[in-house]
Amino acid sequence: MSPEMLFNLLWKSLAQTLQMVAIAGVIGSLIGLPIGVFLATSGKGELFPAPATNRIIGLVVNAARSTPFIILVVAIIPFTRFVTGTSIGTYAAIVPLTLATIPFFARLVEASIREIDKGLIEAARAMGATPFQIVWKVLLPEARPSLILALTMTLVSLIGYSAMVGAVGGGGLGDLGIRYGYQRFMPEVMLAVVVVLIVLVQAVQSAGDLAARRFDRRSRKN
Amino acid sequence: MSPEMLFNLLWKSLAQTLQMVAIAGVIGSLIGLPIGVFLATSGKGELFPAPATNRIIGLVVNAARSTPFIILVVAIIPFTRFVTGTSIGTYAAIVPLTLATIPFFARLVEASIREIDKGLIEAARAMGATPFQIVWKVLLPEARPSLILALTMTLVSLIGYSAMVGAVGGGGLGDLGIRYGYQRFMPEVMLAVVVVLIVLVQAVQSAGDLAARRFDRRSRKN
Amino acid sequence: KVGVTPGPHAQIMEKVKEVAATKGLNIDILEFSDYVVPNQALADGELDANSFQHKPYLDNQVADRKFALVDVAQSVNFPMGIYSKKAKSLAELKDGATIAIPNDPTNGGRALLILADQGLIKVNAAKGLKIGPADVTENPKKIEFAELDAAQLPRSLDDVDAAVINTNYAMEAGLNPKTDPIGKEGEKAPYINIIAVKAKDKDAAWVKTLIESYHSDAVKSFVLDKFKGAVVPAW
Amino acid sequence: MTLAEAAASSAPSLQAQAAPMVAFEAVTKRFGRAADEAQFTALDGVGLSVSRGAITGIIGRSGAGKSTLIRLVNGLEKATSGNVLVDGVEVGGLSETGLRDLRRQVGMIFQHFNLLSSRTAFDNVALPLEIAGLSREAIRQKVAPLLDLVGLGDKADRYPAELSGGQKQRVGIARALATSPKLLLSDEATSALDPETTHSILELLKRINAELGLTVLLITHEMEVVKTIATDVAVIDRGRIVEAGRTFDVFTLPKHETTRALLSSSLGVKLPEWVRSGLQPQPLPGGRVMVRLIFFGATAFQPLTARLVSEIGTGVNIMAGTIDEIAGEPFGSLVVSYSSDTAVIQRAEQFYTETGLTREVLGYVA
Amino acid sequence: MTLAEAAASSAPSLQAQAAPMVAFEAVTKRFGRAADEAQFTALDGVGLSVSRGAITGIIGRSGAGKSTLIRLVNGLEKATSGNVLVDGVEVGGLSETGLRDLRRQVGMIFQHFNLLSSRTAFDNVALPLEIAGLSREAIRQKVAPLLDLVGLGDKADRYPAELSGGQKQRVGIARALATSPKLLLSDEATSALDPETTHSILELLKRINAELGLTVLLITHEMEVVKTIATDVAVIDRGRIVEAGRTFDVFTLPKHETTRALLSSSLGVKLPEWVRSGLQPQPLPGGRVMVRLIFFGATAFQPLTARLVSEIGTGVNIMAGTIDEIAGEPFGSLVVSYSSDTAVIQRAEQFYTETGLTREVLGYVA
Ligand SMILES: Nc1ncnc2c1ncn2[C@@H]1O[C@H](COP(=O)(O)OP(=O)(O)OP(=O)(O)O)[C@@H](O)[C@H]1O
Ligand SMILES: Nc1ncnc2c1ncn2[C@@H]1O[C@H](COP(=O)(O)OP(=O)(O)OP(=O)(O)O)[C@@H](O)[C@H]1O
Ligand SMILES: [Mg+2]
Ligand SMILES: [Mg+2]
Repeated sequence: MSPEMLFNLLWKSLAQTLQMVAIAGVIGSLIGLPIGVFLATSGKGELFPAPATNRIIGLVVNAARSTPFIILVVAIIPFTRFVTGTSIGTYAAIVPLTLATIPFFARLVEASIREIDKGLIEAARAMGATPFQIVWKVLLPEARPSLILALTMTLVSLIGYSAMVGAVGGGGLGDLGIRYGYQRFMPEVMLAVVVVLIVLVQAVQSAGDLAARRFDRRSRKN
Repeated sequence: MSPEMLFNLLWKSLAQTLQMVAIAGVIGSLIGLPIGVFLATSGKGELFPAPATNRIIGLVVNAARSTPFIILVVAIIPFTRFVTGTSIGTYAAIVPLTLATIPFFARLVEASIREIDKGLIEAARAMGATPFQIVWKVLLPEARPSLILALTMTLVSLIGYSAMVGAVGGGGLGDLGIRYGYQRFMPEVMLAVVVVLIVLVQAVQSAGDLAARRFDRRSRKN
Repeated sequence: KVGVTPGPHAQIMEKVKEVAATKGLNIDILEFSDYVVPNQALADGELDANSFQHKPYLDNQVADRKFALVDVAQSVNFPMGIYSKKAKSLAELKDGATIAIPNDPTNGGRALLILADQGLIKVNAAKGLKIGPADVTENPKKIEFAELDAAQLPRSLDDVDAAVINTNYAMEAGLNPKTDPIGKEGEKAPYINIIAVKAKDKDAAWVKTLIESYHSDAVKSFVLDKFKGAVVPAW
Repeated sequence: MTLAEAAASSAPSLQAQAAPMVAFEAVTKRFGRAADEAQFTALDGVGLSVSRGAITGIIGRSGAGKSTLIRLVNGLEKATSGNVLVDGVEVGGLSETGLRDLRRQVGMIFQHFNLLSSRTAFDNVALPLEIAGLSREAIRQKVAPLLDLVGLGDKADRYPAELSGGQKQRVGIARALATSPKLLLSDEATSALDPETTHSILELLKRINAELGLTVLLITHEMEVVKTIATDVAVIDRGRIVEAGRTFDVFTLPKHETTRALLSSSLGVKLPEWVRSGLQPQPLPGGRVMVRLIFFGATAFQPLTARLVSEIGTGVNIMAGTIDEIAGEPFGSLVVSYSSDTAVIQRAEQFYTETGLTREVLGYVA
Repeated sequence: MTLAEAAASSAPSLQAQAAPMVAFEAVTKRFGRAADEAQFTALDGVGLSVSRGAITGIIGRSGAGKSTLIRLVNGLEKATSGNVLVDGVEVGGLSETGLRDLRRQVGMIFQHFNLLSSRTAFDNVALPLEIAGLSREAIRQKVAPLLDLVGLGDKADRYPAELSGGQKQRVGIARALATSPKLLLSDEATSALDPETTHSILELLKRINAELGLTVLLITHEMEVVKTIATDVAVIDRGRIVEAGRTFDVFTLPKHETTRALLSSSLGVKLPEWVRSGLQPQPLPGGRVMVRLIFFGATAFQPLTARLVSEIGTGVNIMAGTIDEIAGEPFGSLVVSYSSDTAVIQRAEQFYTETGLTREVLGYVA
């Protein structure tokens, strides 16, 4: 393959990956966030107890996480078509990616929220804060560094997942690497793809680390 | 397919999944744990600063996380054969699964450790604790609930990953679902597989939640 | 130890196993949901034979990766067909139509060759069988290609104008490979699957038994009965 | 009497009289599961009533149940049995919404501050106002002067991690006062503050109490603080209220062992260790008795001394004396020693009876 | 003098004399990045020397830099400039290993306890011993009595979340003492404790100090604590040491404004607010002067009073008087008022000079 062609392919695939990861990442985490918060706060004896709903949502989340990605892709084809008008291509791939992101991020959010000092929640309750206010003004800001790390984790995993959407013609870097580099045995493509992926993941991770650190006000002391 | 055959297949695949997840989970987290701890504690101005090594390990972890799983599987075939004597089958599948688990768990561990109150680390340092003692006696015990959740997260993700080891004939539930349900168009197998997977994931999650709660001594107050 | 891919190859080999058992040959079937690993494993000596690929693919792999593998017998053929839910014939396909083809290199190339056969496109003949959408030289109808997983193709018929589908997937998805296709693969197509072994095992006794078992009547009737034309015995 | 030990069983009668701001009725609080062996009774049949507009100090040994007690008031802890009434409303029976309304009128200063690490000092103080739904502008106009009042005007933009212990505590104080609550629960609000800053914070509380009628329930280990600010005081010991009443009464004449123990180092007159340790419980032949006299009102103790000397004779030795002030009321105390001779003691006792002086025998020395 | 203000520049000379346990030499500590506008100078050229075996109190307003100061001693904070010497070794120059060795000999009680939430009270106290590598058995033999000493024998198996504030603090104290350190850094170790528990903790420290020669550096806001236990005291104000010396000297005759402000409420004799507020800085015609007299030694003030009256005349009014004890040394103080007539004042002054009495004019009243 000519370097120029390779470059074009890489470029196009990178664009597809970015598109998929960005859209699935944003939508997935926007939906995953409240679910995660709910999971963390609605247990028995927690902030706004609703143990039954909590159990059910937990089950749904687990169900979504248990289903192998390719099966998930197939299972939701009607839904995908409903949303994007088609079941193939990059846009269609975003739907199952988003659906896979939601429970993943939700669980990470849940773990982050659980780490927050109970005393702070108590302080907010003592001020007469509504559960919504507690979430908005205490839990989310206090968990911010840890949520940013969770988002980073999710985006990186999403980049990994996006390699699997070749099945529905989603394209992207991972698919390029598998189809050209691996199946058609073009090591130079594989290498190029892996290098671009590493750079991409590294960029996401560094940005996440930096942001998390910037928002961390708990540094020292006494 | 006869119910009996289906049952046998499910049973065998479940055994394979359990085997893969258990071994890859245990080894992967045993290796991922120190890496995660190192990542969390060796940054600039941290517990035992080694920013250069930190950067390098971070890069390796990211590289491992960026590589699409199937490419990883093939790339490490020589290594896999060295370890297990073969590059195909359930045992062989455990090697790439472990390798995928390590960076995943390491990042989660890193995030957990970062959440620990800096005052506690300071207290241990004031006692003249060695970095190793701080890790062993402060960081790990204090992060225990959060580490257990991270392990849960990892095991569930691992169950998901294990669906991809069909490439090297690893078998397991996910692969069964894909082979029969997806490629042979047998929805009943797909359904059965998904149900078993949900039960499995639910069990792992519940056990993890319970353990995390049991070890959480931070409940109330003042 | 025989490596196969999930689906018909696996199902047929299970039957072969039964037959071979009566001839004193024990077959251990390993399923791979991948096209590269079974050859790699065979070349590495972890498998004794595999049955999942056609001759052009093997040749390709041997050329690319220097595997010391040879084909010892033909097995079955999976004819491909062009299916559509929107067009009754190829001629009805509009300009700019989307056609889905498999995204694995051999089946993808094969699908393109079928389309070329039908006169829809022209492809770079110099590249032989190993072609992709990039090798299409003439595309008067400005057809768009969607490369999908082979098993995904029947599921995508609602979203594309046509799809080139392996008959086994088409059939299992409820399509009728006799009546539904708007275009079929020519009989002369070289894509007959083969059984491959290591070059040094070429003349081994067990290979003969394996081939005998495969080419037995029991297997033939099983294939005909089970796949109703979607898989055609090549012996 | 503004504060009463509402007997565990006969509490209701009290309510009718005065409508106290806070009333505990036979409140018991146990920690741990009911079936559990390791269950711990932190509060045991507590009855207590806090008047509107009063500043009530709660004192007791470490672990006595003070924090638990005030946490019951705004429902952060639920009583195992008994009722906690705030403004006549049973806290335990409130819905989440009702509890929320109540809490918005109750400020709380936590023993461990509980500041949000993600918010600056300013924003921490602003939090309850945001919760109450005030506008940005209104918040700024409330927070800035409050921070100035607690001496943190220049630290408004600092995060808690950049503040000293006492600065954090003052942020907590400002936060609790931000919404102009009608009831303030304060858990050792000045323990991390130096005497001077403590003084200014107490002045602030006093002023708000006087001007806006704020009721304060105040836990402290500093008797000085109680003396300065509390109109009433309750003493809690191992989960029980052992003494309660007007601060002046309790401090001048503590009845319970625990109260005495807590006050011992801060009573109006302190005897140095070397004197105290020499005290004997029984008269020694030819020895002396040491007596503490208490007299009320804003007079110097000069005339009293003179009269005492003239009554008992020159054998009177004045050990110490001071004029003190408890909850704004002055009182004097004088420690004297004289012969433990029966005749002398009789003369003295007669003098006390005549003048209405309160005396406490501290002990006997050789 | 056991504690000296080591002048910022001329410190080295002191070292030779006594080999202090801790010496600060022109120590400055700034927070925030060097280039930053918002940089804050927490310590500014601090010089201070702490003798071996001394108990040194550090007092100062909230935010003065006390915590920062003691955190420099075990290297939790690094000085921006200047040297901190512990046992003659420059802390800033130590390697990680060297620092570790040092820290194992230094106990620290944190203002915010810093207990491990995952360990019981027992295990928290055991932590430094585990770190020092003691055997399980040896640990048990050390921890159990320590917990008893701080009154938590029955809470050994409780987790910090199940302990009250003061109980947590006592766990922190036991933990700091567990390794029998040679130097104890205590940051408001008794602020969450009631007077009685405080007293017993101070007795414990005193005993260890006497028996094992433990050097203690003790931050506190309770002047009572300093008076009871500290042999020396240093006063820090906005990052500078403004006064330092023997506790008795500093407390009886505080020189700096800040010291006076901090001590005002806890000096030997307290004047009630209504008296203090009436004090004027200038004599009023026909008015009176109010004077505080200090006399040393374990005598009652009776004879003094008598002599004073006979010298100055009956116009002397004794406002208050007490015998107090600072760092074990008794001293008396007496507040008197008499005519601000020049003649009377002269007589009085002459009397003071003759008898060597220290007097401080508090103010003038009508
Ligand atoms: N990380 C930091 N960034 C900026 N300023 C800081 C930081 N840490 C402390 N300070 C400031 O340094 C000063 C001294 O703090 P320090 O904790 O030593 O006070 P302190 O004397 O212990 O007060 P307190 O009695 O209230 O505990 C305070 O004004 C504080 O705001
Ligand atoms: N969650 C809990 N589980 C078991 N015991 C508890 C729990 N919380 C508190 N206690 C116990 O209840 C008692 C009262 O605690 P509380 O915090 O009310 O004491 P306090 O009077 O505020 O003490 P301090 O002055 O030390 O803060 C203590 O002995 C404590 O150990
Ligand atoms: Mg308390
Ligand atoms: Mg401090």
